[in-house]
Amino acid sequence: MSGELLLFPPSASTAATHLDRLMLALTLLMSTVIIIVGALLVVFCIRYRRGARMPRANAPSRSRRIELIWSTGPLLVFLGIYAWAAHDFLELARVPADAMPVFVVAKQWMWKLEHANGRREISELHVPVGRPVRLTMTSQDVIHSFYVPAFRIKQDVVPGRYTTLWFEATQTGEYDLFCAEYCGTQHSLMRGRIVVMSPADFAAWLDRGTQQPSMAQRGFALFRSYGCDGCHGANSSVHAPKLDGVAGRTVALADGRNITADDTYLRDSILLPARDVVAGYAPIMPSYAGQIDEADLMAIIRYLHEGAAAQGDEDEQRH
Amino acid sequence: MHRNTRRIVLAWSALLLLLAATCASAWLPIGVWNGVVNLGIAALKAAIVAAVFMHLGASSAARACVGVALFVLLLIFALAGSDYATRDLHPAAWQPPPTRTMP
Amino acid sequence: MNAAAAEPFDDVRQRARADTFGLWIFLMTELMFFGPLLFGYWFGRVEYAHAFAVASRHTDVTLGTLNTALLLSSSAAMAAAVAARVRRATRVATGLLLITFLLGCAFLVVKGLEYRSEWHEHLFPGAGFAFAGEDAAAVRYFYFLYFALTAVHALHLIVGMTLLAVFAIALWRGADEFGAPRRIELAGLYWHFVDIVWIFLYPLLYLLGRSGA
Amino acid sequence: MSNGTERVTEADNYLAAGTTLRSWLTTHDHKRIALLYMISITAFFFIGGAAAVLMRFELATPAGDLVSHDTYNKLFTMHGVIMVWMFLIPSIPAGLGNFLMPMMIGARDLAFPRLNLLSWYLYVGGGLFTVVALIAGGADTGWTFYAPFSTLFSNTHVIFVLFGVFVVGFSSILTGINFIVTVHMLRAPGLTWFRLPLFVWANYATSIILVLATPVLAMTLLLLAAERLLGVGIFDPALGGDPLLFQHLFWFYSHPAVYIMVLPAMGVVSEIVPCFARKRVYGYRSMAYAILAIAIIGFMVWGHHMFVSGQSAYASLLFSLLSFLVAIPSAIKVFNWLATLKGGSIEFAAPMLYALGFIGLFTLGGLTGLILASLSADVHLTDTYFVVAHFHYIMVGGAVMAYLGGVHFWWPKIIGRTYPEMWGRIAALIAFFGFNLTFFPQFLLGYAGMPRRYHVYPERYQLLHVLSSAGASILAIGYLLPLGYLTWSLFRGPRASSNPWRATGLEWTTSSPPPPHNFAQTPIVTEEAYAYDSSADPKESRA
Repeated sequence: MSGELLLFPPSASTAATHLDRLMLALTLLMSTVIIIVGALLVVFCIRYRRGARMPRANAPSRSRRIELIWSTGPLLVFLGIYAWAAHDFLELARVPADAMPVFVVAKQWMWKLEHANGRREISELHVPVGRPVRLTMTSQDVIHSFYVPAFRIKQDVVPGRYTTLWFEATQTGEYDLFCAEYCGTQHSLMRGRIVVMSPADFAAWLDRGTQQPSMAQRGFALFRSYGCDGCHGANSSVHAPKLDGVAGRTVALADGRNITADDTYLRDSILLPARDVVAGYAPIMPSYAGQIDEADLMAIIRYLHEGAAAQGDEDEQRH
Repeated sequence: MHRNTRRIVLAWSALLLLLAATCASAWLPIGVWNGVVNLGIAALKAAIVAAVFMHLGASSAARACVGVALFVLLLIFALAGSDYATRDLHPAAWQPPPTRTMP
Repeated sequence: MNAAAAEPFDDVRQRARADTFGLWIFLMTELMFFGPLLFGYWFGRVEYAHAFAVASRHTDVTLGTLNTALLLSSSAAMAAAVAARVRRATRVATGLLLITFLLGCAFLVVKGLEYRSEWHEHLFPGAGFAFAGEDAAAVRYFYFLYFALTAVHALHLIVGMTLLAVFAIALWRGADEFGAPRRIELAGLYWHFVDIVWIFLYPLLYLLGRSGA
Repeated sequence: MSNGTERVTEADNYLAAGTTLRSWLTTHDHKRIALLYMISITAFFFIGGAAAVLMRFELATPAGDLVSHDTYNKLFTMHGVIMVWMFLIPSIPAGLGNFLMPMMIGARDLAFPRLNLLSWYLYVGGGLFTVVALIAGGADTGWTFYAPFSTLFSNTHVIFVLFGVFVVGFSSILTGINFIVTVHMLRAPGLTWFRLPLFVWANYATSIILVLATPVLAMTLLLLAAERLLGVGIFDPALGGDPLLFQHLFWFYSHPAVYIMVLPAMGVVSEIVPCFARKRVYGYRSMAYAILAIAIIGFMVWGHHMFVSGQSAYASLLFSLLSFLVAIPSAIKVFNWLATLKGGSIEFAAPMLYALGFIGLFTLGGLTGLILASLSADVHLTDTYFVVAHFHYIMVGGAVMAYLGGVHFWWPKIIGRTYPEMWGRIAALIAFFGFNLTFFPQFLLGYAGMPRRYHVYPERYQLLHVLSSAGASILAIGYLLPLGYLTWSLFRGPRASSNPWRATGLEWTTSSPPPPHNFAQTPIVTEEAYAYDSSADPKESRA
C-alpha cells in the first residue's frame, strides 16, 4: 500500500458496503447536530454579549414543552440508529452455511491459518472473491483480535474457546490484517495480509501449495499417533464410544443431559475427558491437556467431521 | 427481663430455628428448589438481624442506602448474567502452551 | 487556631445520626466489595453445576452449621451488649462484649480446623491441588471461591473482633468517654454486617448439592 | 446575605492559620486538604502528561525509532493509569469539591474531617507508590490490565501498580462517604434539595458512583493479583475461569468511572455559565434529574466495551440500547446550557471560555460516543484511534477544560488573589486550538483502521499522526501557561474582593480567602440558586 494520505479505507467486503452506508448517515446526522450546537453557541455569544442592546427582560428559565421536545426527539432518533446498527450487527453474527472454513490460531505476535485441505499459511490468508469465508479462531496464549479494516470486521480471539467470524470479499487485492487487542510487546508487529484472488487463481494456488495431506488426513494420522484408535478404533476391544460420524450428533451424557457434539464438545472431551462423560461409559480416558498443539487439535476434530472418507483417500482432497 | 432483651432473645431463637430449618431442608431431594429455599431462609435471617439488631427500621436513610446498593449489586448479576445465559459457545478447556513462560 | 477538627455539627444527636448514616454507606461499600466474588460463584455454579454440587459435598457441613450458630449467637450477644451499654449497665455490657469476642474466637478456631483438614485433603487450590473425582478443574474453581470468600470474611471478622476487644478493655478500665454508647452501637452495626455476610455464605458454600440433586 | 468586600485581616484567613509544615500535614480543615489535593493532582497531571508527549513524539514516525516496543507499552500504561486514577477521578471532586462543597451548603466543614485527611494520605501514598512502580520498571498491560496477559504473560511490575491503584481506590470511597453524609446532614437552614447549586448535585451523584463502583474494582484487582501471584483465580481459562469475566467486572467499575470524571465537570460548567451569562440556569430541575439519571443508568451500560470481545450477540444488543438511553440526559444538559446563554449578558472571562469550550467539545465527544454505541459501527471502530479520540474529547475536552475553568473561576476565593485575565484567555484559546489539532485527526485515523496501542504503524497513517503530534505540543503549551501565571498570581497577584465575579452562591458571601470556619454565623438561604438578572445593566466595573 503506497503511503498517500488515506482518509477512507478501501471497501472490499459485503459488510463494508453496509457499514459505510450507516457511517455516512451517522456522520451527516452528527455533523448537522454539532453545527447547530456550534452555531447556536456562537450566535448567542455574539447577540447576547455584555453591553449589546438586546431585549433581555423576561427570558424564560424553564418550559416543560420545549424540554419535552428536546428529550423525546433525540430518543426517537437514537432508537432509529440503534435498530439500523443492530440489524447490520446481527447479519455479521449469522454465518452463512456454505462458507469456506478456515482455521485460525493466534499466537503471541503471529497468525497461523490453515485451509480445510491442509494448506497452511503464517500471517497471510488467500481467499477467493465473492465467496463467504468462515474463520474459526482460538488463541494459544492471550486475547488477540482479528481485524481487517478493509472488510470492516473485527473479532477478539479468546484463549479457551472458539470464536467465529465471517466475511465475503467483493474486490480482489491485498488488504491489511491487524491485531486490534493489545497482546504484549510486539502487538504492533502482529500484522498480516489478506490476499483476495479470483476463484480460478485461488483454486490453482490452493493446489500449488506443497503437496501435503489434507487437514482431515493429517488429523487421522494424529488420531493414530496419539493412540486414539487404540480405544476408539473400529476393531478395538476397549469399551469406548465409536466416533465415526460423531460430529454434530446429539450425545446422551452420563448425568442425563444430552448435548450436540459440536467442535467445542469434541475439544473438551480430548482435553478434559472426565467432564461430560457419555452415558454407559466409565471416565477412563486419559487427558491430553498440554500435549496436543491447537492446530493438531483442529486437525483431529476435522478428521472426526470427515470420518472414513479421510482414512482411505490418498489423493488431494479439495474442498 | 428487660423489654429490649426479650426482643433480642426472641430474635436469637428465631435465627437458630431458621438455621436448623435451612440445614434440614438441604437434604430434601427437591432439586433446584433447594437453592431457592436456602437463599430464602438466609434472606429471612438477614432481615431479622437487620431489623432487630441493627434497627434498620428506624432510619429511612439507611434503608434507602441498602436499597440502592442491592439494586446496583443485582445489576452485575442481571446484565453480565444475560451475557453468560445467551452465550452459545461453552468455554472450551484451554491448555497452556507446551512451554509455559511464568514471570 | 490549632489543627483540631472544626466540629461541623451543632448537637451530639445530629453527630450520632451522621456517624450511623456514614457507617451504613461504608457497609454498602463492603457489600459491593464482596460482589465480584459472589458473581464468580454464580458464574461457576451456572457453568459447572454438576462439579459445584460434587465439590460442595466435600465441605464439612457440621462444622459449617456450628459456625453459623456461633456467629448468630455472637450477633445476639452483641445486640444485648449495645442495649446494655445504652442503658448505662456498663458491667453487663463489658461482659457481653467479652462473650461476643469469645464466640468470634470460637468461630475462627472451628474455621481453622476446617482449613487444616481441607489442607490435608489437598483441596487448597494451589499447586498441590489433587482431587480424585471427575472434572477436577471445576472443583478447583469452587475451592478457590470457597477459600477466597471465607478468608475475606474471616479478615473482616478479625477487624470486628479487635474493635470489640478495644472497647471491652476501655470499658473495663472505666474509659466511659472512649466507650461511648454510640461508638459501641457503630461497632455493633459492623459486627452484624459481618454476620449477615456469613448468613449468605453458609448456604452457598455448605448446603449446595447436599440432596444429591 | 452580607456582601462583605472588606479586605481580610491576616488573622482570620485559613491560609494564615498555621504556616508550619506540620500544620498543613495534620490539618482537618477541608480547605487546606483541598489545596493539598490540588498540589498533588497538578504534579501527577504533569507526570502523566510527560508520558503522553513522549508517546506523541514516538508516533510522529511510522518506525519505532524513539523508544523500544517495551518502553512504549510502559508509556501508554503509565499515561493511562496516572491520568485516570491520579488525575481525572480526584481532580474536581477531591480538589475543587473538597474546598467548595461545605461552603456552598453553608457548613463549617465536611461531616468527617479526620476521614478527609486520611483519604488524602491514602491518595498521595497510593499515587506515589504507583508512580515509583511505573517509573522503576513499569507495567506493560495498559490501564485495563486485561487477563490472561496481565496474569500469566506480562513479566513487569503489575502487582505493584495494582496495589497502588487499590489504595487510591479507598481514598475515593472515603471522599464519597464524606460528601454524601455532608450533603444530607449539613445543609444550611432553608437550603432545600432544589435550592442546591448544581455543582453540589453533581458531586453528590458522583459520590454515589464512587461509593458503589470503586469497591468492585478493589476486589477485581485483588483477584487479578491473586491469580498472578498464587496461580489461582477465576479468570484463567486453564483453571476453568473466563477472561471475559474480568472484562465484565473491570468495565462494571470503569464505565461508571468515566461518569465520575465527567459529572463534576458538568457541575462546574453549570456554575460558570449562569454567572458569566448573568442569567438563571435554564431548567434547573431537569438538570438535577439529568445528573441523577446519568449516575444510575451509567451502571447499566458497561457492555458496550465488549461488543467484539466474544460477548453474546443478545447481551450486546441489550447494552447497545442502554448506551443510547444514557446519552439522553447528557443531551438534555447540553441543550439547557445553550438555553441559559440565550437572553443572557455574556462576559468572555477565562472561566467562561473554558466552559464554552467544554460545551462544544463535550457535545462532539458525546456524538462520537453514539457512533461507537451503534453495534455494527463499533465492530469496525472499537480498539482503533476513533475510540482514543472519543474518550479524549470527553476526558480532555470535557473534564480537563472544566477543571481549568473551575480553578480559574474559584481562584480568587481559594487563594485570595486574582490571576492575570488576559493570560487566562490566551491559555484557554491555545488549549482549545491545540486540543482540536491533536485529537480531531485521530477520528480520521480510527476510521481509516489504525489500531490502538500501536508502537509502529503502516506509513499511510503518518500524515495524520504528524498533525496529531503537532497539536500535542501546542496543547502542552496551553497547559503550561496556567502553571506559569497562576504560580505568579499566588505570590504577586492583586488581592481579590470576596465576590469578584458578582456570583451568587454561599461561597461568595464570605471573605476571600475564607476564614477557617467559613462563615461568622451559619447563613440562612431564602431563594433559588443562581438568582442572576441579565437585564440589569452592570454599573460598577469588576474589582
